[in-house]
Amino acid sequence: MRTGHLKTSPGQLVALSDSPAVWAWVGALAVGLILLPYLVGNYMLTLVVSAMAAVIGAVALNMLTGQTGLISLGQSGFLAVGAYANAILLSDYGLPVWLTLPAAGLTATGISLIVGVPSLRLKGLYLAITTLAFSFIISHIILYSEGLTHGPNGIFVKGARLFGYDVQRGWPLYYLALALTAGTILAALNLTRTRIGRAWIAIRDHDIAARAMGIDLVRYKLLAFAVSSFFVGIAGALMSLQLRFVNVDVFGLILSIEALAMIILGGMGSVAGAVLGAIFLSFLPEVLRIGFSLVTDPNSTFYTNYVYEIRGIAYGLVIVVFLRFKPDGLVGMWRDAKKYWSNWPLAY
Amino acid sequence: MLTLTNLQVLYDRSIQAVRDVSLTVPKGKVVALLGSNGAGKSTILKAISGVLGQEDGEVIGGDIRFEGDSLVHAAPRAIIERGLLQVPEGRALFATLTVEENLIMGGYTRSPAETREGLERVYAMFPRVKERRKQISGYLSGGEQQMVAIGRALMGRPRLLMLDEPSLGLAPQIVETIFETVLALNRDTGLTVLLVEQNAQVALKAASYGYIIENGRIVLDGPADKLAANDDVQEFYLGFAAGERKSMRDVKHYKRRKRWLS
Amino acid sequence: MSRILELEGVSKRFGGLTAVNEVSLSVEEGQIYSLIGPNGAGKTTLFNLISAVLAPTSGRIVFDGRDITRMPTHALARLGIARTFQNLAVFKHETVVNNLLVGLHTHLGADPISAAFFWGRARREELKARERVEEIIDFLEIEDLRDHVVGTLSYGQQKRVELGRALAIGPRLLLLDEMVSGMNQEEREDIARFILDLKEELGMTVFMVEHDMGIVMDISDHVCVVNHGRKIADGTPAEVAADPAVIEAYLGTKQAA
Amino acid sequence: ADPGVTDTTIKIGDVNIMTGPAAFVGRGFSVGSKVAAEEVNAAGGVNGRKIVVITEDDGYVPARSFQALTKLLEVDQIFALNGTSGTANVLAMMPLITEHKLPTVVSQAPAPVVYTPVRPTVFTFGATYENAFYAQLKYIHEKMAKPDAVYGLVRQDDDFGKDIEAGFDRAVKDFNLKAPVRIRFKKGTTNFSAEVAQMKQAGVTVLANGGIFAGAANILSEARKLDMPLIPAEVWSEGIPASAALLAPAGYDYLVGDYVSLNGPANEKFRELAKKYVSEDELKNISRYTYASYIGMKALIEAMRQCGKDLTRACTVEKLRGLKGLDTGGLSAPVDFTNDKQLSGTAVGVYQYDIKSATFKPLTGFVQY
Amino acid sequence: MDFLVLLIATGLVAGATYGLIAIGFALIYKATGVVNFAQGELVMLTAYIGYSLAGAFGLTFIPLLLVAVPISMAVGLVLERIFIRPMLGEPPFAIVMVTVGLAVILRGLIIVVWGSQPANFDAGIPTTVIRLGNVPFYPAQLIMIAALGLVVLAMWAFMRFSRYGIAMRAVAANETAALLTGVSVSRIHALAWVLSSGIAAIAGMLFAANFKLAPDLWFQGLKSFPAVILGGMDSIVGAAVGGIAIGLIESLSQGYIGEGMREIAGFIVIILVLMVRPYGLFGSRDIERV
Ligand SMILES: Nc1ncnc2c1ncn2[C@@H]1O[C@H](COP(=O)(O)OP(=O)(O)OP(=O)(O)O)[C@@H](O)[C@H]1O
Ligand SMILES: Nc1ncnc2c1ncn2[C@@H]1O[C@H](COP(=O)(O)OP(=O)(O)OP(=O)(O)O)[C@@H](O)[C@H]1O
Ligand SMILES: CC(C)C[C@H](N)C(=O)O
Ligand SMILES: [Mg+2]
Ligand SMILES: [Mg+2]
Repeated sequence: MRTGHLKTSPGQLVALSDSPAVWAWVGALAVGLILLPYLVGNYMLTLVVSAMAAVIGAVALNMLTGQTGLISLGQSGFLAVGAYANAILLSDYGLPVWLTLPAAGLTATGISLIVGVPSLRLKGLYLAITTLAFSFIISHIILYSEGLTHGPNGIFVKGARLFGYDVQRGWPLYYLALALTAGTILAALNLTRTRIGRAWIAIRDHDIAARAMGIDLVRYKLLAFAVSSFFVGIAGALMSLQLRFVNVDVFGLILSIEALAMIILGGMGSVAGAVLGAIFLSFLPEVLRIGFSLVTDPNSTFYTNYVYEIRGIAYGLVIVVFLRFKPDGLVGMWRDAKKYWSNWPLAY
Repeated sequence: MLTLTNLQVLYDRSIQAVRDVSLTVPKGKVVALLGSNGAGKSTILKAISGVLGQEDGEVIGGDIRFEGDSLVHAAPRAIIERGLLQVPEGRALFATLTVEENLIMGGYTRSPAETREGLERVYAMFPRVKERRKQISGYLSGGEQQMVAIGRALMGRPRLLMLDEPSLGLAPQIVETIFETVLALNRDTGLTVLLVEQNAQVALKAASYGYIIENGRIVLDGPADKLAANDDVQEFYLGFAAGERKSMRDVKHYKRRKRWLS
Repeated sequence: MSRILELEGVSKRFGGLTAVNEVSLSVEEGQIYSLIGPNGAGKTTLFNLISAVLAPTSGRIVFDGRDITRMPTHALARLGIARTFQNLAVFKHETVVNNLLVGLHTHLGADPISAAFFWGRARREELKARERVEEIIDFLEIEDLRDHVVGTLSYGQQKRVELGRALAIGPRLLLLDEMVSGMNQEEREDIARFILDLKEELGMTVFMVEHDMGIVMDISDHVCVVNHGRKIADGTPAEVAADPAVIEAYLGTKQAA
Repeated sequence: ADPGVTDTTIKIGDVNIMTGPAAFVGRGFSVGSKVAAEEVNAAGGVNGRKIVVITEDDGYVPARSFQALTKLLEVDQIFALNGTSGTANVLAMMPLITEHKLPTVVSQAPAPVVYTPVRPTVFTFGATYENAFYAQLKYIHEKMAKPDAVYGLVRQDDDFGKDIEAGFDRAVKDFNLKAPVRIRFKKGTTNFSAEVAQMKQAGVTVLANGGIFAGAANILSEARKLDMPLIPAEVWSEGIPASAALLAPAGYDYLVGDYVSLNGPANEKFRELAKKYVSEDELKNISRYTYASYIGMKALIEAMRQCGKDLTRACTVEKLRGLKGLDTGGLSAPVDFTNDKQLSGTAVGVYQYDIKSATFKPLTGFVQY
Repeated sequence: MDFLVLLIATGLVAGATYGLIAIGFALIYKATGVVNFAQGELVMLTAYIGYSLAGAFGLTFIPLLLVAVPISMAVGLVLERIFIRPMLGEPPFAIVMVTVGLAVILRGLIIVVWGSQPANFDAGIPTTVIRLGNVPFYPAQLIMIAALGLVVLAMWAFMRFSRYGIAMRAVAANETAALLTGVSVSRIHALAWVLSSGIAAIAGMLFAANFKLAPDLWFQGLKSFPAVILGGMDSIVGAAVGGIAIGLIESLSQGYIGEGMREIAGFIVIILVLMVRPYGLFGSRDIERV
């Protein structure tokens, strides 16, 4: 029975993966991603960039909700903060994008420290609803601070250039998104294997025991909020770069719920799960669209009257059916596969 | 009354916790099941009660028969209605309910009159529990919780009672009380008992037959007095070396585990 | 020998119930000190007060000459106080290794940014931590469980992990709340030997709550007995075992120690 | 040739609200594009090319509008766009429209933010909410209200509401009206009892009602409960039959201002035409939004026709820019984009809903305000 | 007539709506430990069912209730069977996500079946204005308030006097232990869904009678969240009190502050209240004991 790889040095103990096969696949994936703009059309690239923003957001939410156990329904609020910070600094103040991106993250971090305060007292749903409340309040403030945010008119985001390339469209945007996504995933994986990630998980699993281990709850919960919102802010900024327009309507409650759906479908608490979940949910509508266009006639009344709504229903159904068979998420599927192979040919 | 034949249990479709267990609990008898940590004792009890599904476990082989009927695919409720009750490991109280509500839940399958009567009995058995009956059970001390857990099972008027480490966390006096009560029930009402215990001394004294399980397999079984006389059992379960009890201070070397297998 | 832990008139009330009532005691450095008493006597509550999981209603707690009565829980780990829990308080969804690593929390100090990059200090100290954890794993004989998710382990296995996690803190004072419950005789002997080693080789102070009179009477240097939240006796194992009040309240007449 | 044009076809995109609670708006709109396309196709197409309309749903979510248009541009390779969903949604699509120099007619959300600044390829058909309300208030002030009438405004706290408030303010200023209350509410509000109580408190007798659909109806229903004698001026969304059915129980003969005709021979004619091309189910979706998109598509078709065989986006934009006096058969004032805002259809007709006959009666013709 | 009295009166009506919907949430939460994100959709669905029934048979309110409530309960049972029961024993957040999926499905389904146009639905209740003292009400508004009172009373009695009351809490507290006492966990879950759907039907039809029937009615579910949270997730009485409180707060803040405060005030208040009482006004706290 294969139980793992023989470890000969302590460095291997802390490595992200000890399997050469994993590294080979990661390498292949990296090459594929780098070549992607040469392989697919612009629409696909647009979808991929949206998916990447979703990946960043989901990985970030996973730190807060999946790892620290602080359920947040305030994702859309932090996305809005990041997007607006980026938009305002870029369009109204003309700052360069390499400054506005981190600034967007930091602005979200700053606000998260206020939003995070209730988390020191509240648990579970009570906290979730408080974060939801904050996201409503944030969008209310954005709508009413016309001087800063242009209120209901929204902001056109323009002038983001990096190394002379316009990073709001085409392959420059793609590579920027790729770099941000890869950076976020790496950071998340690294945090997970250090005392910070472990402290978060400890808080989630048993906060009293965590305290007894010397973990300062106030500090680590706020840190979870801060780090998570930093990346969510970046995701929001990325969205604003791609959309080139921000407005409160862009950041509806649905984004918060979708973000939660991503980490749950992916597998709570796992970075890989967040990534897979985000990809899954980002492409699901597209897959359904293509699927339905293959089996229905776009000129039929059925199509014009029902197909869109039925696509929505199918989206819901896929989620339900998926959870029914894989309640542990996509990552569970991956684990099962691994288990199967490591035990093969023995049954157990 | 209860017979397990070649039972095999798998968790998560990958971890085999019970590999091959056959045992019999004759009607009206007390049978003890001993074994070290992780041997699979609790798993067996969960399999009998039909609650393995809660932890992604399943019976993949063998059979569990109670009075001739197979329980492998029976619903927990059906099993309980037949009088097979369990005091689960780690108490598993309804933490948000009061002590009394926990006990009432124990009588869920019983009539209101029986429930009232049951309450009286449990309170008589554990005065401490009576004192605390209006308290939210989650705040009780560990031992108090254990008493409630046992009381709750008794509320269901078991015909076969499965106790998973009933002495866990109980003061010596209370352990005595519990065993006395159980034995009295056994004597007076013919209650059959399957006892999982770490406290082998007490267990083998109470039981008439014993099984020792290691790594998911029964490695030794026999009448309780015979088992108690077995050298290995004496050394590893009873703490006697060469027939007399030695002080723990004198245990010099702690890496000296004996395994019957592996 | 110096006093490492001192309680002065410590009380804890829950609503109408006084779970700990004016308890004073002192533990000497390097001692194995046992606390016994009937169920619900207030032993765990006392542990909770010492480890600051609960705040005392009144009284003073001094550790190594320092008043820790109002200190936050997490600060105590740094001072060298570690504990295990009566009802298992493991990090259920994590592996054994990660559980133990959490125990090392206070020994690590990488900031979020270097942690995110896993460079320099973060990497170095993680390496060291992993080696330390391997030592503890060896010690507890749980090599084969190393990568198991703790929630799927049996009760007794989880208790071991908890002990390992407390040891990882590298404590001067180790609080063990019913460590051997749920273990068989062989395993109890292991733990007993183990506690003795901690004392003899590392000079650690062990403060334990137990219902297993075997282990208490065999290895304790000092035994304290509580009932209804009050201390009723205090002394060497032999003294306590002979104390009629203790026999009445706790041991029972049949108990042959 | 430019994308979307082949020897036999021209692809026109339509991004619309096809799902969710506002879907009936998008569905109504889509029928208009379809009828116009089928009409010209039946007559041989645009210089021999048949029009193909491709509709994408955005569920009224701006980020999805952006994605839908990207798809239409990149995958379907549309030539032009008629059908742009709500205001925030057009704005989200605007950078793409500009970048692709996509000939676009906006007829569904003709807000000032759409045509200021002017985007070279974007043509807006329709009056602003500002004008629509100004027109109604002017009419009420001049023909209906008592001299001591008190005016009140309830409006949404977004760009749409702002626009209405602009019309209200202009009327207040121009006619020196007594207007003590202006109230903002959040999108999605259904319960307006506190707002209406405020109106009552202020003695309002003419209400500029910025609620839409059920919201508008709930406001009037509260007013009825409080026994308020009101002349309500409504958003044109209240000019569709479904809305009228909602508002009717309150018993007010309310007004709407609209840039398309709500009732008349033109509407009858359109219905006859539509019957030929769309199903029974789709006929039920016909509303004022249908007329707007029909007109938008007509304008696009006319411009493309003028380009002849050699159809390009640049030419279409050029021709749209020169489009003048395009007759809409009475569905609206003639289309005329020859102004620097590339804006037409700003003339507003005021209608009053007559509960007894369940019809909209025109009070004025299409007038420029 | 007094402005304040009017605001209070309308606040009560709004609050009763929130309260009724919130009770539906609380019931399911109490028994399953899961928030049902499809609660608003359940309210909407049952309202539409009532609409069709009333249209088909021309029923007045009481007969309509007698028909629509049982049918809605049956629908609730079916939904529980199809969507929730297969998830028994799975992690709670997976189940919560299933309710999110269910919500999406119901939202679409309703539009497919009934279309997206808003409609009038008086639920067979007359619309003549009634005056209590000086304050005008629509009958449907008064019925709403009365319905809240009756439902709370009925639920309270049910929880108090039937063994299902304790069983529901027991199931939520520890599923495995509940199984071991012979409780059929799936039956308890089904019961919660059935009751919740029945209440949803009452809430939905009355809401529609007051505020029209439209496929955005589900949003009221979300709007009732503050009420449940304020009251305490697992408390029926709390849900009702929370609902009334939120209704009043909204009405008063809109009346005296304005500026879209109605939609925000409730949320601000719950943040403040939770900082003082982390489990709402009547909610039971988590047991934390080591
Ligand atoms: N839910 C679970 N998922 C996966 N593995 C499990 C699960 N529960 C138990 N196991 C594994 O099954 C084996 C037997 O566990 P079980 O709880 O039956 O032991 P036990 O004999 O009761 O031990 P103890 O005396 O410590 O209670 C252990 O190795 C454990 O790791
Ligand atoms: N948080 C709390 N709220 C209310 N009562 C409590 C709380 N914690 C403990 N108690 C009560 O205080 C008393 C002492 O409990 P404690 O857990 O300290 O007992 P113990 O001595 O550890 O008992 P055991 O040997 O059974 O573990 C018990 O009666 C318990 O019910
Ligand atoms: C489709 C309509 C509801 C458009 C709305 N007036 C808006 O500006 O968004
Ligand atoms: Mg066990
Ligand atoms: Mg204790």
